[in-house]
This record gives sequence, C-alpha cells and structure tokens, in this order.
Amino acid sequence: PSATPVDTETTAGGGTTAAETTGTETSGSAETPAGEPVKVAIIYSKTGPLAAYGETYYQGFQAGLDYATDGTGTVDGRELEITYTDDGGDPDKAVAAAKEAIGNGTKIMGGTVSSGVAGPLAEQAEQNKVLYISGPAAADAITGANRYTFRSGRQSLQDVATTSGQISEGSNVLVFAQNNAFGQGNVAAAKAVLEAKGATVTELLVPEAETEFTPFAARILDAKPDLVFVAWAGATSGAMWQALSQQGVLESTNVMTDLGDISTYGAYGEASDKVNFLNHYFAGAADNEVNQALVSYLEEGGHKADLFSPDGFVAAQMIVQAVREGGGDDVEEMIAALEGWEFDAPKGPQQIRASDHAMIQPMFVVKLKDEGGQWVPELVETMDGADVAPPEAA
Amino acid sequence: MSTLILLTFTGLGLGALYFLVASGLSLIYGLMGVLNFAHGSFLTLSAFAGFEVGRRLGAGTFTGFFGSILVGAVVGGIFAAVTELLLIRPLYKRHIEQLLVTVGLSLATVALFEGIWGPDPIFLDSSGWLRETTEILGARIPNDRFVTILAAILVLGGLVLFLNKTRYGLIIRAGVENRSMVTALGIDVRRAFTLVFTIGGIAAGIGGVLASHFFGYVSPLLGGSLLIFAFIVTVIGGMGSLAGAAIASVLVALLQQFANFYLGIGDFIVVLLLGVVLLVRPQGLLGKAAA
Amino acid sequence: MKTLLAREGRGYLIGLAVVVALFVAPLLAIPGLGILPGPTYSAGSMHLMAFTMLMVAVALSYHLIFGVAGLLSFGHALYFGVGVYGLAVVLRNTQLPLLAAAAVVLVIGILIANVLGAISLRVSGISFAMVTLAFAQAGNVLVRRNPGRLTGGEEGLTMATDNVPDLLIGVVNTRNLYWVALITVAVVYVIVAWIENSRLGHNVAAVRENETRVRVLGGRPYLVKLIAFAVGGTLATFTGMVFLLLQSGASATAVSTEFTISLLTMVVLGGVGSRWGAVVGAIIYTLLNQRLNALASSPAIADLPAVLRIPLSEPMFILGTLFILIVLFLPGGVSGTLNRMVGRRRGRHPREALEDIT
Amino acid sequence: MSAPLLTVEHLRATVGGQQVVEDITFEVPATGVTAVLGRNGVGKSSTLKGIVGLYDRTGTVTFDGERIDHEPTHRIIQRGIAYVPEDREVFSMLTVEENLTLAARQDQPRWEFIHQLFPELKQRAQQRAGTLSGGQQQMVSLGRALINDNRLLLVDEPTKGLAPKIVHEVAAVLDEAARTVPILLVEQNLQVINRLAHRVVVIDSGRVVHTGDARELLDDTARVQQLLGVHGEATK
Amino acid sequence: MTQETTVGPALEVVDLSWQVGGARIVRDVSLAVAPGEMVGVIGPNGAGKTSLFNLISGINPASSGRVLLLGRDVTHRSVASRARDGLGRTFQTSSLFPRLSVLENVRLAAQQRLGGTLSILQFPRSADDATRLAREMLDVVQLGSRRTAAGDLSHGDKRKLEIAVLLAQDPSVILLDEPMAGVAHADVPGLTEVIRDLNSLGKTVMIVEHHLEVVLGLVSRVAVMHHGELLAFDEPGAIMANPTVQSAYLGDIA
Ligand SMILES: Nc1ncnc2c1ncn2[C@@H]1O[C@H](COP(=O)(O)OP(=O)(O)OP(=O)(O)O)[C@@H](O)[C@H]1O
Ligand SMILES: Nc1ncnc2c1ncn2[C@@H]1O[C@H](COP(=O)(O)OP(=O)(O)OP(=O)(O)O)[C@@H](O)[C@H]1O
Ligand SMILES: [Mg+2]
Ligand SMILES: [Mg+2]
Repeated sequence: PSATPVDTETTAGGGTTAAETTGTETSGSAETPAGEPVKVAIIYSKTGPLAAYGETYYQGFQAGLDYATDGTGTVDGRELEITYTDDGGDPDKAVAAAKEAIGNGTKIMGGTVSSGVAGPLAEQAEQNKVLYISGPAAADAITGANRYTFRSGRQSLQDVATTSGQISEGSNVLVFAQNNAFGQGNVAAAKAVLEAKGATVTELLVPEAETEFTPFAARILDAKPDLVFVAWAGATSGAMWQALSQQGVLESTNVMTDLGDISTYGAYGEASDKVNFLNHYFAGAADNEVNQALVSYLEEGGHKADLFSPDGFVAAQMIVQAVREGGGDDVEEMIAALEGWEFDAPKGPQQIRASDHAMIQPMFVVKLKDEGGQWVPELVETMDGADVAPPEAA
Repeated sequence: MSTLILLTFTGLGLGALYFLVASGLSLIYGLMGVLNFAHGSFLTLSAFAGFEVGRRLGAGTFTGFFGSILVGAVVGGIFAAVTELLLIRPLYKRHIEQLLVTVGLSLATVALFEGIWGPDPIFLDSSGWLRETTEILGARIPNDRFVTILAAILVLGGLVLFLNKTRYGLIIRAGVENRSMVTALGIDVRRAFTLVFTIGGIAAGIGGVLASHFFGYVSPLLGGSLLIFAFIVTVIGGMGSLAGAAIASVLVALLQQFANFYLGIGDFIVVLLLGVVLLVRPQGLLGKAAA
Repeated sequence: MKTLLAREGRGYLIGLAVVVALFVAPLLAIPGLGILPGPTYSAGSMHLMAFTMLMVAVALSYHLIFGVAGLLSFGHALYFGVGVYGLAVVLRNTQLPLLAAAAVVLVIGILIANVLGAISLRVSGISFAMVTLAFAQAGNVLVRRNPGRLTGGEEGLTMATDNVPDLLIGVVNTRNLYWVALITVAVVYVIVAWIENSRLGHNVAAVRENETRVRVLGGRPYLVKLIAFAVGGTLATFTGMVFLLLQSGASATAVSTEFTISLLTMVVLGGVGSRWGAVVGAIIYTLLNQRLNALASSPAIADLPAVLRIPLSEPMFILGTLFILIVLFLPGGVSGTLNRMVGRRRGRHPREALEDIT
Repeated sequence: MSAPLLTVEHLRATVGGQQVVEDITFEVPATGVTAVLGRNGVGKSSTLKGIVGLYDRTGTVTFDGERIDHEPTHRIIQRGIAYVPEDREVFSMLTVEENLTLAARQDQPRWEFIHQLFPELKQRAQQRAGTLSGGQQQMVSLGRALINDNRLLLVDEPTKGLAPKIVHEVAAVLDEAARTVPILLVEQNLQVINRLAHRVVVIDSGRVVHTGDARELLDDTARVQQLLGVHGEATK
Repeated sequence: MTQETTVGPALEVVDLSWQVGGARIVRDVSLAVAPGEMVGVIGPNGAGKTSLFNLISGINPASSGRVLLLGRDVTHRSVASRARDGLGRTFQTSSLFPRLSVLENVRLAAQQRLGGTLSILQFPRSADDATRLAREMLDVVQLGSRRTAAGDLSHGDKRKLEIAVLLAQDPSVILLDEPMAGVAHADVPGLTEVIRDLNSLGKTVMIVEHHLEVVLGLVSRVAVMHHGELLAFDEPGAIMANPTVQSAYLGDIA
C-alpha cells in the first residue's frame, strides 16, 4: 500500500473543461420531479504512472456523456451526479474511494486504467452489489468476474485474436513477453485463441526486471517461428525493439504486436515499419458517426483521440443506457439493461455478451508510416467483433 | 558458441553500467559513510539533461552523443555538489540522518521529474553507429556495449589514481574516520567531501547518459531501477572498495545475464549470491574487515 | 500488567481514553473537519480511520526494529506482505475458516521472520540494511512474477470471501472492520510497549548501544536482536492480515520497497526511538498523503505558474521535501520537538523511565 | 612579562546544548609551558577544544593580537596552533606515514626531527595506525603536531596510559619542543608538570581557581592538596 | 557466583599465541593465577598486554594454545559464555552504553547476573533486586550522578562506572586493563581501595597498569611482557630487581 487510502472527490459534474457541458451543476434540474440525481463514481488515474491513460479515458468519458445525453448531462430528466476520484494507480486508494462512494449511496462505479485496480473494484462491486464498469484494464479476469462487473474496453484475448488473420493451420507462433501477469495472460490468451485455430503456440518469457534483450532476440531467431507475437508493456520496450532489429528478427519473420497510445509510436525505432500492429483504437480506425462525434468533441477541447478514448466514451454510453433502461436505482434492473445490449460505439458496432459481460467489439490491424518524421498509424484491416470474440469465461 | 559470446559481452556491458553507478555509491559510502539513496536521481537528471542536449545537437550524431555525455557528467556533478552542500553537510557525522535525507531527496526528485517530464518513458534515437552491431565469432554485439565498457574502465582508472596518488585522496580517507581531527590538523575537510560527492555525481551522470542509450529511454524511474542492483554490487564488492565494486559489477551482471537466459531467475540468483557472500564474507569480496 | 500500569499509569489512562473515544467514534456524528472525507460515521471516514490505524500498527512494528533495536531494515514490507498475500492465498486455495487460515499464516510469518532475520543479522549496519532490502526485493519479484498463478502478479489478488464471516464483508460492515482495526492497533501497541518496558526491552537498548559490552557481560546480542526483529516482523504479518480484510484484496505495493520507505518516513517524522512518535508519524503521513493529493488536483494549484505548479502538484515531492526538512531541522521528529518544548532532554526518553520513578 | 600570545576571556563552551565550560579566563605567555591542572571532568579538555573551535564557544580568544573565536578550526590551526587531542585520535585506517603526511602543512616537513624523536615510527611507517599500541599511537599523535613549525602547542594529557619509560621520553620531547615553542599542556602526572611547567592554571568546575608560577604552587604542598586534592609527595 | 573448591588455578593460559597477518603479537605465553590472587601485568606500550586480555576474554580467537578458566578449557567458547562462566573485564578505552543512564549501565549487569534478562514478563523497577544491587555498587565506587547518560561522564567517572559494572556482574576472575589511566590523582587511592576490596572479596584479578606504585602495592605477583613474550613472572620485589625488566620497561626512572 502506498499508505494513502482515499484520495479526493472532485465536484459533481467533473473537473475542468467539461463541467459546463455535462451540466450536472445546473441548479434547476435538482428540482425536477424525475427524482434524485443518480450518483456515479468514476475512479481513475489522475496522477501516478498511468495518469496519461487516465486523462485519455476521462476525456473520452466527457465526449461519451455529451454524445449519449445530447449535451444535457441528464437522462430522461434525471441528473447524473458524477464524482471523479484519483486512484493514483494504487488499489488501496481505489478501494477507499469505492467504499466512500458506496457508503454515500452510489450504485454505479466506473473507471480505472490499471488491471491491478480493476480486480479490487470488481470485488467491491460484488461485495456491495453495485454496478461496476471497468475501463481500459485489459486483464481477461475482469470478464466474468461477477455479475455486477462489466467492461467498456477490450481484453487481452481480443488483442491476441486479432493476430488470427495472420496465421494459418499449422502456423508456428511464438509469444514473446515479460514474465508478469500481463505477459502470462497473453500467453494463456494466445494458447486459448490461436491453438483453437490450429496454430502451435510456444512462449518465450523474459524476467520482468531484465534490461538486456539481445540474447533473447538471438533465441527467437533460433526458434524460427512463422509469427512472433510480442506482448510488451512499459519502459523496456524501446530496448527490446532495438534488440530485435539489431539481431535481424524483423527481417527473418513476421512480427506482430499491440500498438499502444500515441506516445509509444516512437518506441519501435527501426522496427516501426517492419512490424504488423494489432490495435484497439486510433483516431482514424473507424469511419462512423459516433467516432466523428468523439474525435470532434475532443478536438474542440484541444485534445487528441487516443488509444483509450473509446473506453471512456463507451463507459458513458453504458452508464446512460443503464440509467435510461434500468432506472438508475435498482442494480439488478441496470444489469438487465446492459446484458446483451447492442449499440454503435466509436469503434463500430459493439455488443455486451450476456453470459459473461465480455464486450464484443471490432479490432484493427495497422502499420506505422513515416509522415514527415512522425510515425502515424495506417489502417490495414478491420476485424469483425465476432471474429475476435473471446471464448466465454466460465 | 555465439550465444555464449553474446551473453558475455552483453553481460560485460551491463556490468559496466552497474559499475558506473556503483563506483560513485561505493566512493561516497566508503569515504563519507553516506549510503546515497539519491544516487539514482543524479543518474536520472543527467540522463534527462543528456537527452535534451543530445536532441538539440542531433539525435543521431556523435556530436550529440558525446555532447550528451559531457552535459550528463556536468549536471550529475553539479546536482551532487549542491546536494552535498545543502543537505549532507549540515548533517556531518550523523550517518543515519544523512541516509534518511537522501531517501527524502530521492522521493522528492523522482516526483519532481515526473512533474516536469511526465511519468512515461521517453524513447530516444541513438546515433547510427551506436545502434549498429559488430560481429564477433558469429555474435552480433551492439556497439554501445563497447562504449559503455570503455567508459567504465576509464572511470575506474581515474578514480584509483585520484584516491591513491593525490593529497585529496589522503584527506578524504582520513576524513571518513575522524572529521574533526582532520580539521584539527588545519585542513578544511568539507571541501574534500564536497569533491567526493561531485565525483560520485559525475560518474553517475556518465552512467545515466549511457544507461539511457543502453535501455533506449529516459524516465523518472531510470535511476531507481539501476540503484538496487548497484547497492547489491556495492555490498558484494565490499563497501568502499572500488576494485571490489568493479569485480562485483562484472560478476553480478554476468551471473544475472546467464541465469536469466538459461533459467529465467537472474534476480533470485543475484539475491542468493548476496546472501552467500554476506554469510561467508560479511565485509564483501574486497571490503576491509570490520571497519 | 500491574507494574506496567503503575509505571506508565498516566500514559495508559490516556491511551485507554483514546481507545474508548475511537471505539465510539463511528457511533457519533463528529464532523470530519476537512481531515476526514465526511462525519465519523460515514463509510469513507471509517475506512480512512481504519486504514490509518493499520498504518499506525505497522509503523509501531517497524519502530520496534528500527527505533528500539536500532536495526535499519529496508525489508519490513516483506513481513507485512506475508500477512496480506499469505492470508489471501490461503483463503483462495483452501477451505480453512478465517481464524484457522490466519493462524496458519501467522505461523508462516513467524517462521519467515525468524529465518530471514537469522540470516540478515549475521551482518550489521549498512550491510544489514542492504540484505533486508535484497530479501524484500526478492519477495517483491516473486509476488510480481505470479508463480503458479498464486499471487496474481501486478494485477493483484482479490480476497476469496467464502470462508470470511459476512460481518466483515461489504461497505455496510465497514464499522466492524473499523473495530477490528482498532483492536489490532491497540494489541500491537500494547505488545510493543510491553516489550520495550520489559527487561528484554532494556537488553535490546543495551545491545543497540554497545554489543561488545553486552557480550562481555555474558549476554547474547544476536539472540536479543533476533527476538526484536522477529517480533516486529510477526506483528507486521499480523497487521497485514487485517489489512487484507479491510481492503478485500492484495496488491504488489504491499511488498514494495516504497512501502518500507513510507514506514521509515513515518517513524522519522514522529521521531526515531519514540513509540508515540511512530503513532503520530503514521497518522500525519497517512493524512498528509491524502490531503496533498487533494491539493495536487485542486484548481488553486492548476492556476499557478509552472515553476510552482509542477512541484506542488506532486504529493510525493511535498512529502519528500517535508521529510528532508524534518531530518535537517527537527532531528527528534515531532515527538522530539514536543519533548524539547516541554523541556526534556532529547534522545534519552526511553531510558529515563527507570530513573523517573526512583 | 611580554604581551601574552594567547588570551582567553570568559570562555564558555557547550556540547549538544550542555554547558561544559563555565567561564574561563587566562593567558598563555609567548614562551615556556603553561600547565592546565584540575580533577577529572572539570573541563580541561573542553577548554582546549573550545579554543580551537571543536566545541561551540562564546567569549573572547585572542591569538597574537587577533580574535580567533569566530574562526573555524582549520583556520585556527593554520595560524600555527597545533592540537594534540586527549585520546590520540590517530587515523586508524591510514598508515603511520600517511598520518604524518596528512598533518604536514609546510613545504619542508620536519621528517628527520620526527624520526629522530620516535625511531619506531620510521620502522612502522607502513603499519596501519589502528593496529599500533596505545603508546605508539601517542607518538603518532605527537608527531603529527611536531612535524610542522608551530607558534603554539596545545597538548592534552600526552602521558595518559603510557609506560613510565615512555612517559619519560614524552616529557623529554615536550621539554625539547618547549625551547622553541610555547606549550599549553593539560596533564595529570605531577611529575611531568614538575619537570616541564613554568606556569599553572588550575580549573575547577569550569572556572579558573588559581593561576600562577608552577614552582610556587608545587612547593606549597598544602595549596596543592587544597586545589587538586593530591599529596604533594606525588610530585616527586 | 560460586567459588571453585578445587585447588587448581583460577585462570591458566598455556602456550597462548596470537598472530595477525605475519606478525606474532602474543608468543607462547603460559601463566597460571591462583584463586583469589591479584596479579599485575606490566610492559612497554605495544608489548601485547591488551592483546593477551583479548585472548583470555575471547574477543580475539587464539591462534594456538589454550585458555583454562576455573579448570575448564574455554579456548573455543564465545565471549558471552566465558563471561557467564565467571570472567569479567574492563577495556583500555571505556566501553559502556553511552546513551543509557549510569544506573542502567550497572543495572543491566546485575540483571544479567540475577537471571531473567530476556524476560518479557518482568519489568525493571526501582525496587527490584537488580536495581538495588546496582545502587549498592555505585555507592561502593562513589559515583553520584546516576541519571547522567554514561557517555556524558568524564573520563575518570567512566572508569568508576566500569568498576561498578564489574562489581554488579560479580565475576570470579577479573581482567582490568589500565583502570587508572586518565584518573585524577585525587581519585587514585580511592579506586585502588576499590580494587583491593574486589580482591579481598575473593576475586581473582589480573591488572594491566602503568602506575607502578599502584600495581606494586596491590599485587602478589607481576607478569612482565615484552614483544609479546612473557619476560618474567614473579613477586614485585624480584621484578624490580630484574635487570632485563629494568632495561626493557622501567628505563631510567627506576
Ligand atoms: N562530548 C561531550 N558530551 C557531553 N558532555 C561532555 C562532552 N565532553 C565533555 N563533557 C562533559 O564536560 C565536562 C568536562 O569534560 P572535560 O573532558 O573537559 O574534562 P577534563 O577536565 O578534561 O577531564 P579528564 O581529566 O577526565 O579528561 C565533563 O563533566 C564531561 O562530562
Ligand atoms: N588487530 C591488530 N592487527 C595488527 N597488529 C595489532 C593488532 N592489535 C594489536 N596489534 C599490535 O600488537 C602489539 C601489541 O598491542 P597491545 O594493544 O596488546 O599492546 P599493549 O601492551 O596493551 O600496549 P599499551 O600499553 O600501549 O596499551 C602492538 O604492536 C600493536 O600494534
Ligand atoms: Mg580531559
Ligand atoms: Mg593496552
């Protein structure tokens, strides 16, 4: 524990730029006969190591609220009283924030960008029987965690499944990852998804604290796989990609990995245009009305659409749906309102699978292109939601 | 065979990096009794400074590279000197407090760097030659490893000469033991201590810039990630022994490298090594018996 | 116990009063006054208070090792983590009821503290600090690596609630958890105070001062230090288990060096060597950390020029700076400063106890 | 008598906030040995440390007409005041030679003089000072002072714990040194005082209780008994 | 501590040697001290007196030879176990608990002797046996300032405190390393009496001391060390008359 539990709540209606647009502070609406405001607690990283993701999520959420409530901030006349709390990426703070919110009668929680925080929040949701809509955290375990927990983003299984377009029966796939929960999760996901499609999956796990990847790159060469799936997060990715380029891995085989947010576009160095990327989202990934709404809302506020913008956007859509169809007070009714719901999201058509609350959604295959010294993603292929759907969680 | 060679060279490169960090630590500890938790911050700030300068001088050029090393060394030295003057000097002789103050400094500076440069790593472009590899017996060894190893050797030689051949070296060794007695011989020992800190900072600064090239990024956590291993190296080598730090750096890095590659448990092996060394030889490989 | 009461009678009466006040606090509507998120009966406030009390308990266990025995350990988080993760893992993988599971973990905690303590104590001073750091680091790596899918790695581990009484589950029962935390901190405090005041405690202080002298008197410094270390570690394990109940989950931060450093910060803040200092330090640190987060994201800061805004919006910057200032200018921490203001000599407090009553 | 070399007026010294010297006033003339006497714990050592600035002090200290009570220790020493501490305080990790080299401040340190005074230090030049016996360490400590040309020596209990033979030698060394440089000497051994001292300053409870000619005092057995609690015969 | 009833020596060293690096610092020293005897050890600085004490008390391990305490071979036992067997010592430079009070310094020794020192069920109290004993011992050495931290004492008072600690520890064999060093003349006779009392209580005492008049007046035999060797071990009169001793140690003073 970082020895700090609760952080702080901000004012209802949110922080800085979006306060007016959400309109939650408008005085009149409180007296509407439609009833009490619906309390919503958004817990996410305002500070800490994942603050950048947090900011993207937050802005996406504002865009989604604006879109789903037509700029009113109310649902059928009921005000949404939203508190935003910083978890600093720390589960202890998140739990404290959740308890405080639940203690105050909140029935809807959303957010967090960190898998380490999502688990404890899902646990709180179950213990206290409140609705929880997880954010960008990719851990597969969130899906099917309990009947109170949903997710607005994608999960590792979907990332992995996106590579399936690149493999054929009998392909030899090597998963290159760090030996931590994220890496292990990706290996498990690859085995589950790709072996089902007839590929052989082997793994090369590197100790998490390792900083020297050259010998491992040489080992990939020796293994001669048809496809290398790289599941990597964090600061060492630059060195890892450099090692792969230096040892000639990129020339010798087909390498795929997950394209992260804009700030990581520079991390691939010489590998940038030699790698195939699978991608959750980038601004140009989808061409539909909802995405346009997202991108233009963000541009107006001086922000850029990025990897986790849709996670925030969809979270807002889901909350509005839950309140509109489920009333906002009875958690069971809200769950019913969300299960099986099909809707248009920035990425395209999405569906919440009723059985385990998996978010069925399209995924993308992209390449990086050098545009005037800047690497920018270019869409290669859109994978249909059903094709990359994760296996049902038990 | 080529794997062995590759592992050996990359291990030596890593060891050189450990040494650049550990040499300053060991020097400061050995001579002043201060276990410097802020050493990682010296390294980080230098890496950032080197990054900013390298970027302006040309990210892919040798000018940029050497410019950034120079600036990194200067920044590390200045940061260290200021730290010594403002925080360590008022606490002379109170070693635990000195340690605590450096703990506080590392907390504060890492947070400050996050405020300035953001918490995420910034990936950097190294110069062309550094990014390339040289083939030795079938193993393609990244060129920056050679540069790092060379830098470590130069720093080691310079430090040994300084301590054993200069009057400042003598003053420093005496001052560690009994500062007030050194002043009572008419010597201003505080200047010597500032110098030690500065030298440690310079070594860390060089290490920081090289580390940023080695790892391919700069981030507020860069220094901290190396610090624990540098501590371990310092203890295994024998606190205060430069030669010990050099040997232990190479030993730890090679062991870690091989164990990680073949067994995937490099970190545990290193901790195990530390445990064994301390049980068999509590003062470390080349440490002075019971100081 | 009689002697204990007699010796520090007034102190214990005050302590008892504090415990009683804290015990009834959740039943009353005492306003939070900006320190707590709401009145004392609200779930958020009770949780924060319970959390703070557990931090006080770990800080006290650390005080026993660092403040009393003079052993600068950088690995205390490990023993806390054994409690948190141990209980989480046992609850998840066995059908043991809570108390039995806790007993198992406590035994494991005692074993680990003794074994690692026995090895670490072969060296002293800075080397000791480094060995404890290395062991804790190995523990941290182990947890993060998720061996056998036991620990959940960086994703953490939620508590399996099947065998935990319903009275301790859910926000509606926060008050019960609060009381459990209160009992925990009271128990830890009494144990630490008891040991400090016992003959053993005086022996611990003597070993801290001059080991050779103790040996020449026929004492066993190694044993004395090991007892202090193991008791401190075990108390941390105990507190860690309660912490798991409070948080319903384990995360890798519980076994991180950062956590040990925050304990160190608490003890230094309060005043090294002072039991009350550890208590006060833990409270100040925990609450400050919380309020500084609020400050960091407040509009008042956002409008400042960058030179001020950037540092002030980083809570750890402010805490780190505060820590430095205390070490530099208030060497006795909060308790030392208060003592001096009241006119007592500094650095002598535990040892004066004997003479005070003579 | 000519103008004093060192004047100490109303010196107070504190350690860790505790006052260890109350109010000391005396003068050291430009020649001869001035001995500071007194029982254990009366503040003799602290007085010396106050003069060279090793303890916080207030009051006036004038050396050769210049105030030195606000200068840091190393400046005071650089003025030509050598200080030999009570517990030798050799650098135990340094060799004998390094100990001496460190102390040498002038271009031509008096190595020959030192080696002639203490031949053993020459033999043991490369031994770590920490492994020397108590007496050998005292030689190093004295050697560090005598290797420079000084204008004043402050010497604190140089014969403490030394064998009679060495006590004798040390006294001879100091006697020799006193021909060229004035000495302020703290000493318990009245035989040594008797041999060396010209003037005495007696301290009790942090205050000067007697100053005067050494002979006069030592011959007055009753007065010695009264001031120091020692039988006069001990001087013989 | 029960007195040994055997007639053998209370302390005996046989061919004791200590080597550091190449240097032999103590060379084949053999001597035996009878129960209740007080023996002086003199010799030039660096002769190896302190080293001999370190070997006997176990601070340094012997390179060869044996140490017998009350008839028991303790050569390979720890410092602590020798202490528990009844060996006590002081150090040339005071070794105390600097931040503990004077009373507590003595009390800890008493506690160790009376047992239960690791007990968490007992608390140090002003009225318990250990404290009472400690006070008595402080009275014996006439040390008044009991609340002072030991580290704040003057040199002479530290010496007294060390003796008080020894008294409280009540060992049957005592090694005193220059107890008079730095003690004011006025206090020497008092301290001498205390040491004499120790001896008359039946303790066996070995004392290193440069104050010859003190040693010679106290002891029954004197051991003279020189260059690590035992040069002579005899009655004071014989020692003073010994020409080798004169040239090696006493110099022209004698
Ligand atoms: N560092 C210190 N901390 C606390 N008290 C001290 C310190 N140094 C000296 N004192 C106290 O100051 C008083 C004077 O001490 P000082 O050493 O000057 O006496 P002294 O006359 O030299 O005695 P001695 O003959 O024993 O050397 C003593 O009571 C001693 O306890
Ligand atoms: N650890 C050591 N390493 C090397 N030499 C040592 C060590 N300890 C002591 N010596 C040497 O052994 C010799 C004897 O030292 P010791 O301290 O026993 O002498 P001593 O008779 O007690 O002298 P003094 O009367 O001056 O205290 C000295 O020459 C000393 O330098
Ligand atoms: Mg003195
Ligand atoms: Mg000796």
